[in-house]
Amino acid sequence: MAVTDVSRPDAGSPGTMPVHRKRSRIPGWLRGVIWAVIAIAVVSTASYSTGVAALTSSNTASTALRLALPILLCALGGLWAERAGVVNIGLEGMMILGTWGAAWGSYNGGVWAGLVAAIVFGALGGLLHAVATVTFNVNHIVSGVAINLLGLGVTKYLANLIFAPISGNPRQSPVVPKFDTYSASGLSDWLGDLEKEQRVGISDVAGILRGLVTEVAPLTMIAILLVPLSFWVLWKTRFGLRLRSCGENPVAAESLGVNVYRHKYIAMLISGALAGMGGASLVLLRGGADYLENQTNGRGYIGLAAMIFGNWRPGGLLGGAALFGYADGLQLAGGGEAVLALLYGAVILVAVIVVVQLFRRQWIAAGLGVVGAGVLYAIYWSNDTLPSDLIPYTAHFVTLIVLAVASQRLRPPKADGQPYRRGED
Amino acid sequence: MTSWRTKLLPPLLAIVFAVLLSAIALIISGADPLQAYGTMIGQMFKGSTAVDTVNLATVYYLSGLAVAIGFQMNLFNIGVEGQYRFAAVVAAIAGGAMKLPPVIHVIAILVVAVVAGMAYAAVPAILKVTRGVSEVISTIMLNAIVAGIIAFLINADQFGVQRGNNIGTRVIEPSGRIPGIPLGSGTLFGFVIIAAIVGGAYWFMLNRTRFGFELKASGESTTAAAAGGVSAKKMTLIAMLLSGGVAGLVAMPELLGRDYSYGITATQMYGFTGIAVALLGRNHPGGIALGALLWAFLDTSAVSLEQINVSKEIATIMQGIIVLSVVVAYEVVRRADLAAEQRRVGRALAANGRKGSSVAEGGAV
Amino acid sequence: MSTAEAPAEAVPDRGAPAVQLTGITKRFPGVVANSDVNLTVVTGEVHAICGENGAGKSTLMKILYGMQPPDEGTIAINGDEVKLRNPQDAIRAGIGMVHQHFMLADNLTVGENVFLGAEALHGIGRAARARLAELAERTGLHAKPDTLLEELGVADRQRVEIVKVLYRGAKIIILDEPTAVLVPQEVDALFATVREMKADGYTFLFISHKLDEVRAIADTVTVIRRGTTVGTADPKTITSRQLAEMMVGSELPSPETRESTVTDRAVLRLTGLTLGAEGSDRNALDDVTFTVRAGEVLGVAGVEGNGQTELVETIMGMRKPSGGKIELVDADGKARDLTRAGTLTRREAGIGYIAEDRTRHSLLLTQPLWVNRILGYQTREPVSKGQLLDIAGARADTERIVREYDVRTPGIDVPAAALSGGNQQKLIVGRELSGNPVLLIASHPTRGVDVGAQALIWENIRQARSAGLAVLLISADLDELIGLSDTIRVMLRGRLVSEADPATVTPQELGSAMTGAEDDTAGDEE
Amino acid sequence: KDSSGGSSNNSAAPSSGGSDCVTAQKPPAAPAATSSSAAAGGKVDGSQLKIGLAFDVGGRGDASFNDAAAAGTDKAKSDLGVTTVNESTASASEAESAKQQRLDQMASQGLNPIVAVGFAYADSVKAVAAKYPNTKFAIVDDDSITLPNVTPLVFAEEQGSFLAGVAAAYKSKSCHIGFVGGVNTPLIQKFEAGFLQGAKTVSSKIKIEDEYLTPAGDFSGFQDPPKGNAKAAAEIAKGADVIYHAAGASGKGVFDAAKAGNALAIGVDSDQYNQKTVAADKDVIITSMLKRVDVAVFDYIQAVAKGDLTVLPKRFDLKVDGVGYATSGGKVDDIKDVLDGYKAQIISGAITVSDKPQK
Ligand SMILES: Nc1ncnc2c1ncn2[C@@H]1O[C@H](COP(=O)(O)OP(=O)(O)OP(=O)(O)O)[C@@H](O)[C@H]1O
Ligand SMILES: Nc1ncnc2c1ncn2[C@@H]1O[C@H](COP(=O)(O)OP(=O)(O)OP(=O)(O)O)[C@@H](O)[C@H]1O
Ligand SMILES: [Mg+2]
Ligand SMILES: [Mg+2]
Repeated sequence: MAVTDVSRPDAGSPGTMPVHRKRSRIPGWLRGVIWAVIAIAVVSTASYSTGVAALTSSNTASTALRLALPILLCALGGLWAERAGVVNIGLEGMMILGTWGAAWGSYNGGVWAGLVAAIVFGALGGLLHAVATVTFNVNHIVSGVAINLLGLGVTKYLANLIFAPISGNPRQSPVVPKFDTYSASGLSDWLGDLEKEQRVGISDVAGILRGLVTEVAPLTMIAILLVPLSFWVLWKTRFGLRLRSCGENPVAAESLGVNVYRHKYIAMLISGALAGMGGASLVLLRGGADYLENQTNGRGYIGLAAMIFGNWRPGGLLGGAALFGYADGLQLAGGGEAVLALLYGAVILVAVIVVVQLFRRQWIAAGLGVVGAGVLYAIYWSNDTLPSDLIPYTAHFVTLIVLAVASQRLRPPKADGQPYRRGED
Repeated sequence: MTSWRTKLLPPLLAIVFAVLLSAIALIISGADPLQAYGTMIGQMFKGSTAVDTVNLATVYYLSGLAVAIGFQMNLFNIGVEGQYRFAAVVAAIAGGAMKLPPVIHVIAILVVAVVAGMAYAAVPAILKVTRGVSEVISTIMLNAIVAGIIAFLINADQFGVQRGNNIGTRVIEPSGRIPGIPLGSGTLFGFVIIAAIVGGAYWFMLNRTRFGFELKASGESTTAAAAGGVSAKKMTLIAMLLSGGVAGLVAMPELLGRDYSYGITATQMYGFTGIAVALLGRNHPGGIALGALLWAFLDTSAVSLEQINVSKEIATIMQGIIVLSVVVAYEVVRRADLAAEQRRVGRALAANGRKGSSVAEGGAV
Repeated sequence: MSTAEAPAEAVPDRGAPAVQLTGITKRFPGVVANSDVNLTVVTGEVHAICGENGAGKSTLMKILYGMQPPDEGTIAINGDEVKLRNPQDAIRAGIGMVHQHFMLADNLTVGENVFLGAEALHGIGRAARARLAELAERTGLHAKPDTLLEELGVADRQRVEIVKVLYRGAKIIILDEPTAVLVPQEVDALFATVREMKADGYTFLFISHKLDEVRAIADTVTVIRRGTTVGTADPKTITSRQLAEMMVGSELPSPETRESTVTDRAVLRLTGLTLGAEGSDRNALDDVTFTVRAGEVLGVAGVEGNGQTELVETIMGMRKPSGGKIELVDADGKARDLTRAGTLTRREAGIGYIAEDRTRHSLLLTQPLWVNRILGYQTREPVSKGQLLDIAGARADTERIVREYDVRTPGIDVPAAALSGGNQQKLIVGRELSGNPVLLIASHPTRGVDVGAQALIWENIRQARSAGLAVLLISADLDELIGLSDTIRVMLRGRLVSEADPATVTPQELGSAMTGAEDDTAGDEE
Repeated sequence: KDSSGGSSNNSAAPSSGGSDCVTAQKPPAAPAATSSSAAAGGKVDGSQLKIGLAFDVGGRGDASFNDAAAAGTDKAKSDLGVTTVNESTASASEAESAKQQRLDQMASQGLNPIVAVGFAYADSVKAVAAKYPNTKFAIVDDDSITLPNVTPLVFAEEQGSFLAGVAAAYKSKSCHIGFVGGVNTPLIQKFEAGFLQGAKTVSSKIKIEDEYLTPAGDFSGFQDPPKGNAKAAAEIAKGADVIYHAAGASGKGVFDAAKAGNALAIGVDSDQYNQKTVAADKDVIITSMLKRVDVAVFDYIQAVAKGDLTVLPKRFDLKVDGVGYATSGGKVDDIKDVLDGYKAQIISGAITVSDKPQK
């Protein structure tokens, strides 16, 4: 995906004047927190003014968490691959392999065996991608497309061979054990009481938090912990530095004694394993399917999108996955009414952005923001319901709109997707 | 000199490899590979399968071309899927509503389809050019959204008509249809000819026109192209629109040659197949044609495999293996050629004494 | 993992040479890059390696650094024969290399770039930073370890490269064309560091196309021609001319201008050109005003990163100025305002453009030469007719350029990437001088190009000038700038600060003016 | 159970408890069963028949209507002595031409009759049947083809769903029930329509959550248990305590949600109480709306064997037991008289059930 150049100013190439960016003093984690606070403030305001409780209900939050999980794991998988310079659009295929592995392992050895099997199956997909792209220098997209096909074909074949005799259905596995869920019960009850009080702000936050601490499966906790863990490994350890250097400038890395091939292989194994876990999160959580053909439904692609949305950073992709999961959870939990309320929230958000832009003296951006807010408000005001056929795609619309509104300065790894041959620079 | 070898050997190797690997899978699942392959090939000579294959390949071909146009500009247009479906439903609605004399009716529908495809491609194009939104994300989102738009449009409250349990657009009058070419027991889509023309135009545009040059230049190096007076943004916009325009044609062979209405049971995923086909064909119009035929052949053979109780997933597996092994084979052959070349230089050096003339040949100043 | 002790034990021992290469041969497809090379480098010396473009210098160094395996031959370090399978082996043997093209990752910080691969020494934490600070002090690197590399200028990048090598404890240091992008003062600083370290027992292999530099710093010179060593010389006694003859068998060219051909007719007129810089309060270009006349070469001197690139790209329409005017005056004296025009319009108006980074801005590397001939000319004869390309015309004209500009290539169907830098540059010069341009913008036209090709390019520019062409020349090679220009302007922080007379100014004076230091002693201040 | 019909007599008086929900009179008791399979009667020999069975996506084993069709041919094998049944299954997102090819190959192999399962086959059956006028075709869920050799096998899903609505209303304690549709197609709307009408017939004050997972054409709604789960959980969170689903494989998520939310659920198509893939949730499945594709397919084959297709009903409805409700688990035994009463009224024509949702 070397084309992102188009929109980027060619800063920093040798020979051009180095651009001294005013780097913000705010550390990344704090920015994440600020964003989260703004987001919660906006939705709770919208919830209060429109009277739609679903915007901040614990049910929405827990649904969002559930739906965000596979996306988050895939996005993490994408992160590991692309930080090492391998574009991975085979996430969907690796995820499918993971669903099969999860069902097979869980059926034969319980949930944890299922999780391990999903990881192994996903990693096998990653390994194949590594063999193709690293050893044979195959175009990363070609290989990814092939892996998506193979993931589908191989799991169908295996399901036919192994599941069909047990379940009687070639497209589905037998019922498999699922993860138990745990609640921080004291906390959960307390938050539940707070939520019921319907106090502005507090109840909203309580609702959201309660959704996040009630009936949580170990896999969910693991997935969320993997975000800071990925950050730590990739940015704070030697191994991570080496791995990232393969995505930035493999020739330089090799010239410093980094074994680029080995690091890319490891990255792809981890990437596949994470995508496989994403598959497991569809199979091993309550309310999910067992193995079911086509159940991934393009979530791997959404994961890839969440990663790009998150600017190839763990915190960012968490935000992307959360945004998608929230919008999807909201439309499922609250229906058209809630989506309309979300639109109201969008108006508030744009208004906030306009104020910020005015503060920064970005008159044009502020002007555009005013127009945008006006249009959104007009839609909100003039409609009682939105076309029901479009409601299921709320998350997709939201992602598009946020991308279009948020200013984009994407910074993919420099050598992402480029072939690397040792000794031929 | 070795061009035939570097061009043709890899795909052949890949097919052989895929056949061998699938044979193992077949044996494990208790099927007889020989019988399976026999059936796959034999079906081509039965009934109208050969014609069906070409018809299907026509659709894949157009989809592959649409994707390839984007690839030329280094744009990864996953959105062909959404664009062709959007164009199909809009063209079908327009075609069903229009009352025009024969040829003009067809042309009008095709124009609507192309424009609709472009319009849907314009969204990611504009987002990319003005806001820098990655076309990968935006087209993934738009592919999903198109399902909602189609459902909305063919809702009986809007433009849809219910037939049995199916809903679709109004049937296009005979004046708006493209007659097929009877061939054996089947009917070849008349659109095959249009697809061939589109392929030819694609080749000509890319290799003979200034625009094609600018497109390729921009795809290879935006910076060099910019210094040469080619605006990358403009090219991105145009390439995406062109890609969308061709995508708009993808559903037309079937719409105007067989179905005459676009409904909820219409086939999906042609756009994704197009990605694989374009990659197989290395973005070359001839290669894409071969890739499309191969893909269509594997698709139709899957149906026949079912008839002899062989799991048809084999066909999908073969498709995946072929895509992967074709490119691997290209790389292997490339490396073999390199090694051979190196040996050749070595021999020349040994024969000519120490100061091999080859240094100068290689371009040293 | 490598050990810090190993190189430290290599006490200067006059007996065993630091590096001994014997019978090194390396073949690439179609090319023999090195053929039976023998080289001996004594411990504690600066050993220069000279040769034309593509002679095989870089290849030889990459072999010594373990990046490419030799097909034949042996390597001995400090007397012990070693097998270098990868850079790690070389690093362990105490070898470090500063590459011709930067080997840095823009998105990583300075610290990360330095620590990468050598984390075993001091980790990536506090200890590592302390060591980095120590080395930065020694080499004059002032950037903080947390700065992103892309924010650094070229000289600092060069320093980071050297720090990288030192951080690994290398005792034998390869410098592959380290001075190509540096101004004289920076070169002096670098050389001072090199001399200091030499005194501490470090050994250097030094590659440069600038023969004066070679004679200034080196203790020994080895000349490579067409992949083989042709001899070793003492730089103290040999003249640049003799050295050049050893390299190419021809005379050392000089960029001296002959009689002036400057006319009164203005061709390019810039008035108050200003360009804002993203994320910075300072303008990248600030009120730049000058005129280039027909038959004149206007040289712009300046330390890299002071706005020359932006100037050129703004004139070419690749950046949009925030103020000011760009006008092109035709033969009748009618001015045409190009400020808002696109790049193509400007090219069609008769501007030729030799970009500073040929691989990024001038060539489609995977495309054959004749396709590259079309780039920038796609609307004009003889390579296109209307909306269609004229392929026969393009091929014929490429053949002409190859012939007239002595582009050494097996044919016009080879991809541009297969040509050596010098030949690529000759092709570009040939292209940009086709189609009767009225103005040529030449950015570092001979950077990294060997002496033979340099002479040819200079000659071509001079000829075009005497035929009435206006030339805007940007170069970091001050000899070239002084030799070719009719007028020299000095650029500092986006402004034209002073003017120099090429007839009288010395490179030293010019260098001072460029760095903004010692304004009083700078040459011919206005 | 307090929700039995008895309380409906004093529906005007508001009081607490689910029984208040039922506002309608309990229907008169049903007369003794009269209906039976259309082609019941003497033994028929089908050993000469070679049957082609073209499945929709999912195929044999999908525990839904494909499986039901397979059960029909299986029964034909055991009861009628049919020896040859060739099966072939559509794959997701296959091209229309693949469907035609499948039918064409079956016809050219001499299979007769050929049963196509699912309305997605409509265009293909139309095309291929015209090409093979001597081959008999049947198509499940579609009656848009008018060729003489094509027999439609369509169902009155709305009638069966009406009973599901009645059961839901009777079983709801909160007088609040829910429907989860998979994909918003005309076919699934029939389920929705009957369910809504049935519930509203029983209770004038019932609240009904009524939602789909995806719109027409996006068939992922039948494939996405997590979404079915989320949707059902949301309906339960809003207060619904009996959920009826017509969402294919997504139904599993609905059952899980019902179980987790202490609600009840109603299955669809087959008797899901006995279905292995949802066995963990069987205690919340009070009944299932049965769509007897097996009956239709068997009856059709039997009629073909007899050489008389006129005995087949135009629509497989409650009267011919083409649709119905399941009693496994005994959870609706207490309201069986109510259900049978409404069933009788529908059969008699006293109640007509609309196949379009009346909102
Ligand atoms: N990776 C490679 N693949 C193929 N040929 C190569 C490769 N690297 C170098 N060559 C060939 O080897 C020859 C020597 O190249 P080398 O880089 O060593 O030259 P050089 O002396 O460093 O030139 P310059 O002065 O331009 O740096 C070149 O002519 C080139 O054709
Ligand atoms: N894949 C390749 N095939 C053929 N020749 C190659 C290849 N890669 C590099 N070369 C040649 O190897 C030589 C050395 O490459 P290098 O990167 O050192 O460039 P260079 O000649 O030094 O260029 P410059 O003079 O611009 O610095 C070049 O002449 C280049 O043409
Ligand atoms: Mg070199
Ligand atoms: Mg060079």
